[in-house]
Amino acid sequence: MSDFPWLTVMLVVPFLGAVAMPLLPKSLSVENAKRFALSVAGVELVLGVIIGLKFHNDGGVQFTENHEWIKAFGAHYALGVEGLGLSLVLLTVILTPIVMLAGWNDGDEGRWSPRAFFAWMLALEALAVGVFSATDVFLFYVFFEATLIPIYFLVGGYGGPKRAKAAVKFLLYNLFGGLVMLAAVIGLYVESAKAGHPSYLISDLAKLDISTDVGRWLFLGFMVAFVVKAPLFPVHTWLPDTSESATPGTSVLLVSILDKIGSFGMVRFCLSLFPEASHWATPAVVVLAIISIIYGALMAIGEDDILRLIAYTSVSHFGFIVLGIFVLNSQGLQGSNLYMFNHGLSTAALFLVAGYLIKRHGSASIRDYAGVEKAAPLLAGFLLISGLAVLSLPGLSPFVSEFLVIVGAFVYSPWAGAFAVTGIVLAAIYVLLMYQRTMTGPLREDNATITDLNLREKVAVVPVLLLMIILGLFPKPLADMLNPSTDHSLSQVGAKDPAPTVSDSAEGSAQ
Amino acid sequence: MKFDAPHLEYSQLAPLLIVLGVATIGVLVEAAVPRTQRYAVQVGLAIAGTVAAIADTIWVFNKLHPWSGEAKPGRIVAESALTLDGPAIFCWILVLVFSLLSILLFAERRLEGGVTAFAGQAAALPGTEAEREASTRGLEHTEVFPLLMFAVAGMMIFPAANDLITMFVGLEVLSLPLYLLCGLARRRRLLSQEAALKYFMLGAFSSGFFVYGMALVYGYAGSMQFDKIAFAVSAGSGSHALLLGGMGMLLVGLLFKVGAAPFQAWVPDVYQGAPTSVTAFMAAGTKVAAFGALFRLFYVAFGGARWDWMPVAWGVAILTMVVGSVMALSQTDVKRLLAYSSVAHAGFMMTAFLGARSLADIGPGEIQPVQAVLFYLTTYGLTNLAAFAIVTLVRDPSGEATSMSAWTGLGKHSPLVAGIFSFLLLGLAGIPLTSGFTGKWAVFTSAASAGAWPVVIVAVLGSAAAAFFYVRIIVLMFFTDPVGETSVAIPSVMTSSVIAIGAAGTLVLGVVPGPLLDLLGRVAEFVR
Amino acid sequence: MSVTPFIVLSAILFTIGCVGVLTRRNAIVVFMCVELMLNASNLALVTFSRANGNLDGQIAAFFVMVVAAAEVVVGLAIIMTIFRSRRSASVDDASLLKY
Amino acid sequence: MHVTAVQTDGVFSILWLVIALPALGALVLLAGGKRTDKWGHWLGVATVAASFVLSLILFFALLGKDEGERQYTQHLWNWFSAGSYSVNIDLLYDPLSAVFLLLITGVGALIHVYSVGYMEHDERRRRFFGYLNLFVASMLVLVLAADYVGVFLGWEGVGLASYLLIGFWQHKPSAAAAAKKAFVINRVGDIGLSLGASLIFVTFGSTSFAVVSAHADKASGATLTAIGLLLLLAACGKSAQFPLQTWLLDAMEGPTPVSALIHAATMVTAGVYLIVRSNFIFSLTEDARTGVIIVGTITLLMGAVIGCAKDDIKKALAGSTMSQIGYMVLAAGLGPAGYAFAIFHLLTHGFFKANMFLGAGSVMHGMDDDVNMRHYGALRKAMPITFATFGIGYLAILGVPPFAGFWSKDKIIETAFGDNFLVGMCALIGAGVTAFYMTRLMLLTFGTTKRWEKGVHPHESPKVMTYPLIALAVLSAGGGLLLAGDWIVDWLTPVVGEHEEHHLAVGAVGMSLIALAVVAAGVAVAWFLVGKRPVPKEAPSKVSVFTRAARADLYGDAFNDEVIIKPGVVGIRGLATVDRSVVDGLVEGLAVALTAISATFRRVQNGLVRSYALTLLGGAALVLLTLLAVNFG
Repeated sequence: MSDFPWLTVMLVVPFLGAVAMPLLPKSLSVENAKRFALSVAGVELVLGVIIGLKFHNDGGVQFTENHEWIKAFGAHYALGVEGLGLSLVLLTVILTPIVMLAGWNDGDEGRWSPRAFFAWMLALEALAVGVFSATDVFLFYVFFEATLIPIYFLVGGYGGPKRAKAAVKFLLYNLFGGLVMLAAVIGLYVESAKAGHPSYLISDLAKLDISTDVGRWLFLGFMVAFVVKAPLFPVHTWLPDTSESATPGTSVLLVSILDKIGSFGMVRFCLSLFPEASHWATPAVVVLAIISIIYGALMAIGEDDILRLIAYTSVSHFGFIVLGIFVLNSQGLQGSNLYMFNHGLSTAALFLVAGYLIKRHGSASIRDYAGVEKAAPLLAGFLLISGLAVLSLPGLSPFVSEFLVIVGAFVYSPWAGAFAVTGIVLAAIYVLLMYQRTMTGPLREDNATITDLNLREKVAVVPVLLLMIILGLFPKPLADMLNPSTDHSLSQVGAKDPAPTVSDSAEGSAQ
Repeated sequence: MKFDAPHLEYSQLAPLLIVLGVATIGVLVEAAVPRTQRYAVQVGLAIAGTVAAIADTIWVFNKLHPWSGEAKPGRIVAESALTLDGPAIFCWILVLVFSLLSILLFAERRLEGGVTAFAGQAAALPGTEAEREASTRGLEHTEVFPLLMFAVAGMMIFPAANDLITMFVGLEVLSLPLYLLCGLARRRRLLSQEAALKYFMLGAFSSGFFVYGMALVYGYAGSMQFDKIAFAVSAGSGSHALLLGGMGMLLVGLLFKVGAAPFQAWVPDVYQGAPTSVTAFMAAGTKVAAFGALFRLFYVAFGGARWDWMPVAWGVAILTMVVGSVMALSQTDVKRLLAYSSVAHAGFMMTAFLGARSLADIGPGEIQPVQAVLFYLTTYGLTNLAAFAIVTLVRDPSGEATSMSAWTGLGKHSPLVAGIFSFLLLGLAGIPLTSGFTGKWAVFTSAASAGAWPVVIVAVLGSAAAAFFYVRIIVLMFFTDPVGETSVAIPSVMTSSVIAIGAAGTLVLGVVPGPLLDLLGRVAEFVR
Repeated sequence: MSVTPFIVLSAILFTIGCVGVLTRRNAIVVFMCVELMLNASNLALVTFSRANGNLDGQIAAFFVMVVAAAEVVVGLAIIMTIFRSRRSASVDDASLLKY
Repeated sequence: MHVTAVQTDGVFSILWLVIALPALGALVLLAGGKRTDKWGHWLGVATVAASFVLSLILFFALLGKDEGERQYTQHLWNWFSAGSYSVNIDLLYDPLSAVFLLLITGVGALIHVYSVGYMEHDERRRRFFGYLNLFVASMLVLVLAADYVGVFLGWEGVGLASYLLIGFWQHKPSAAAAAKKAFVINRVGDIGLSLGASLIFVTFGSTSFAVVSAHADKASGATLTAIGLLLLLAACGKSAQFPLQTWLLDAMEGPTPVSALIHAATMVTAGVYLIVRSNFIFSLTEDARTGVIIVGTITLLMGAVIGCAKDDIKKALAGSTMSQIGYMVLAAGLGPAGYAFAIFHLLTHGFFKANMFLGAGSVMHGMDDDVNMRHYGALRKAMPITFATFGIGYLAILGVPPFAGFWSKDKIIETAFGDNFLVGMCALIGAGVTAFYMTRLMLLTFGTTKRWEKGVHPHESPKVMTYPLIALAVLSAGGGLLLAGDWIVDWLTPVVGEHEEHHLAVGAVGMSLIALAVVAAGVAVAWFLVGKRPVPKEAPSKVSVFTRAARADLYGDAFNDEVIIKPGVVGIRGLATVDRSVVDGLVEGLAVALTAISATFRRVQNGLVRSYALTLLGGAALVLLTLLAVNFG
């Protein structure tokens, strides 16, 4: 079955599910329609597990498909995943059903029917799978931009009071980034056409001999889009606004999955297609990333709206991810690759649990809560675990990635490491301050009615928490999947790890 | 003295002759057929004529063997007056298809309660007894169909012209009927008449420039024929100032028709005031004809002097995109907004114009400027026709409700129409998986290939700004609650099919643009 | 024969036409100014025809004249309707469509 | 010394179980929910007790080996790797971790038992035991890890447990705030550990003890100093050393067994452990050791001074803890001469301070959870067992022979004098102050007259609480035996290297006598100031500047407030404004500006056809001029 188009199937299944949603008979109850959507996501999850199991860690790009699409553009319908792509595809298929389950009733009060809500989510899942598995720049770009539309309607149709403005802001920021990237995509075509027959396949583009100046410009074009997407200071402001207005589930899909396109793109395109420019840009990007780490964390500390707070923590975390990528050594890059997955989990957990809380009391303001632990201990516990994951407590999965990034940054420059590491203190402050203010102290009177989690909510979040704990202590399956990917990226960008200052220790560890 | 009868390739010119013939017959029909039957006869005649012309054009097109790898370049016909090459014939097909769709819009009667959207009695004064009487008697001007056919003929001559005289004749033949059509709206007649006046005045003014430019170029090259002009340009003989002056003035005339800045002033007023179906036809058809002519004149005749006109073209492209995008930001009328959008799109198409390079520089399989612009014209025309068709559906008691405030909450009560319109807007904004994206990609690429990087940067930034106002309408329709008594009328199958074809085209050319692009890649070469 | 005087004359005529279009309010006069521009072109065409020694320019001049006549037909029709609706032939009065 | 351990075999392969048992206990208790309410606390006790038994078995097995073979490592699994960097979850069992295992599981088990009684009436007792088990497991990871990153895992694990337990009564805002403060300040320390580990990796290409110890001597002095100082920063956070000391006093918000176990006996000593464990680095860098000594000395004096002024019995003991850990850090900073004594004092302190904290808990238990010593007095009769055991702890901390503290503290003072007279003097003065505040505490609590509030009926605690007290009292009394025949020094030699002796002019015995005299002076001062006078029920407000400073924890919090927190809050508020108005405003402003430009230029489209003609003409002129300019310009 090696020729079986697994990725196409994974692309088509949720897409057909999304198309089918509005076509389901009107007599079908809303609940059953939601169940249908959930089962489609479930099938997708099974597919994801299957390709995860069939994947060979050292096998390079796998499940490849390649069909010519638009000959004149040199565009191909070409799919395939290596470790990083697969890990993010898996993240997508894991989180989508969880988000559906957790946000089961979030679509009920939207502008449109809950059916549409679930349909958009399935559409988004399909596009996300596409964007992480495209091996053709043009196809990637198409998916990249297309993902904006489901999110736009999910935010604009089902969010809070400021949703319309938030949706537009989200769209325009990302569209802006995307259009700048379009210029660079076009530039790649021009370069490719110069070299002979135009082709957008990454494998073909990587062979191009792009001149220094052109490479730098094109790199910048891609980078602008990715920096907006995986928001770094100073183009981050759309994220808190969007998260504030979107349903928590939407925010999860947005922050945990779609924003990863940015960091994923940096690894997949910036590093591999423009190695020279990547080296050239490193100092600036590192500085920007460090500013984002600290800035995002400080903003999170000062934030009263829980959802905005989480969004700012993500700005900080994306700072870490980008930092790890651009220090150009295996510790940093491997850390970032892991971070993309782990941040997806931890932020998803925090968004969902915070969403449970907000759903119960109707306010996202920290000021409106106190002592909730008394009324809903399990909710409090889950919030704490999620929070601890966000602050990268050892034993939970984000730690390994954050630690590696810090080590990588330190390898790059002790100063980078020293600045980045302040993020861990600030993270402790923003998480624990939020927890302290909402969950501890005497129970506020109007919080007494907050009920503890019900079975559905537990079932939705527990897998994420378990996954974080397991991957915290035993990240090997994930790390092994990502390691070849890391090595490959580094060899493409032509970076070598510096040797240790002393010792001939090649074995690296005890025994 | 001996007169030779001009040699005409009738079989190849047949599409043009069919259209002109149908137009003339249409005029006769007005005189001969009873008023009650005129509508049916005129519509039938126009549709039949257009379909026949399309079929014939495809037959002519086939003679270029465009489906094989070795496409023929085409030939010069009618005593060197017209060129029947790939771009020209493709423009014919486009113009004819767009006019067929426009005829369907023109013929729509359900929306106005049984009459067309054109004035019952153009001579009757607005607001008088005569007008009311014309209205109650259900009078309608069926002359619009022959007028449209004449305009179509002009649009076919314009991009196929091989000398300046023919080009000028084409220009006027396409313009004059349009001036009249603009003034024939049934509702809001003062606006309509004003649009006609403005279009006419400015159109005539710009024709003056065109003609004077023609004279200067003739003075420079000693001939009106493009190949001879090209020869003179490459030889470098004659007064360079004459050439520059002539080129500049011709450019003014053409850019006016295209609607490029700084010659765009008429576009918003005319698009807004004209009957919507006429606006749709103008936007789609005129653009094809004018860009076809612009490319032919400047690539074939002035190709050798491109270093002279390229800087101007850069400036015009940039200015047009900026003016179109920025001015649209503050518009409050949907038709006016679409007018500015059309200015912005003219700017995007101008970027392809900058892709002019010598053939040797174009790599195998690489996008060429003509290919790109023809593709863009196809996508833009289809999307635009459908969008204007939808504008005709959204109505309040006084007719079409084009004020944007009337569109709020449209998605609530008419999700299908609002949904399709949103899709079309996304197409105009150039979101992937719509034809707008592939089109933009093509024109920007051809500009980038020729090194016009600054223009491409402005173009993407302009696209971002443009996205802002398209999205604004989507927000208005979907994320705002409805106010007022706007309703969406149910059209007949004619308007519906225009919308369906436009939307389908927007989707199909967005997802599988390959075949059309490949086809254009084979034929998009001017015969010199 | 030097073409310069003729061309200068045609340029002057063209300019007068232009200026007239910009300054005159009455639609009919504006239109006449446009005709003046066309005729300036005709003069240039004929001059160049003579200078170049071929007839293309003169033929063109005829075409221009015919087209100008057609323009008159259409133009006067439009101006008439406007005049009848508004009781004014001033181009400045027709300014409902703006901004 | 080099870590050249061999793979575990035989009896040592049960090593992982020592951690796994309490971890399992924590998992069952925390995930099991209400079903485990009935028997959960006994499960908690059982897992730790079982771990203690295993630790004993391992200890005796290790004792049976030759001195050179007392290092075992157990490879569990590869944690993560990136490039050439690989971190394993490995356990290292050697004499140092062996004594820690016994201390943690032994004292831990006693405190678990004690807590069964202490927390009897708390409805969340099961969860308390879950947290305690979590703590024990994490602490065991900390001391067993064979890699700096492994240490980090335990390090943060105990931090988490400490956070959870300080904030156990989180309905009290003060407890919740204290918990957060502890965690955050510990995180500041973690900067040191993170960067330290990073620097170690950059230098050695690995963070495992084995590699680092094997190659430490090849690294440059500056690097080693930097590593040492970074590790010191980490130690300061965890062990409440200056300047990161402020959290410990607040941490007394937690239930008393927590204070005994975590904030006296085990967790707060992790910093000392880290320094001693890293002896292969500190031994090579005099500069870093100097830093350690300075930190230790400052803290031992600060803690002692703070202890003098506190009326809250637990806070007084907390000040004492700071001070005593200061002694340990000082000892560790003395290098090969002091490592063993640092650990020795750590052990004896673990015994007597746990003993006294539990005693304090017992007192509070009898006094309806009142912690103010001014409300105590003359409790010796009401609580004889508590008094007796507390008394032994008191004698031990004072350093009265033959109690445990005498042997351990004396050695530190002696070694300090051997290193530097000034440091020695500070240590000596510290001993005197210790005697003063401990005597004050004893007098206020058990001596003088009774000042109980109305309705308070002090009573002795149940057996489940007193038995652990007795056991700890025995250890406090006899802990000095560890030094018999220099056993502890020899035992630790494989880990910390050969012991260096300092010889003092006055001789060891002379030094002891001087120290005893200073202690006696401290006791006497306390007797005259506290014992001989009536004790007001309210703390007098007209007191000297020094007392006021000591009561305010020597302004550590005030400093943080003024210098870090207040400007921080202002700064963050300002930043939020900047984010809204400048960063976001620039982009939104661009949109607004574009719209404004658009609205302005809209006016140009004035509807007048002649003005359109003018633009057309202007455009034409522009086109022509450009064409000319390009060609002739």
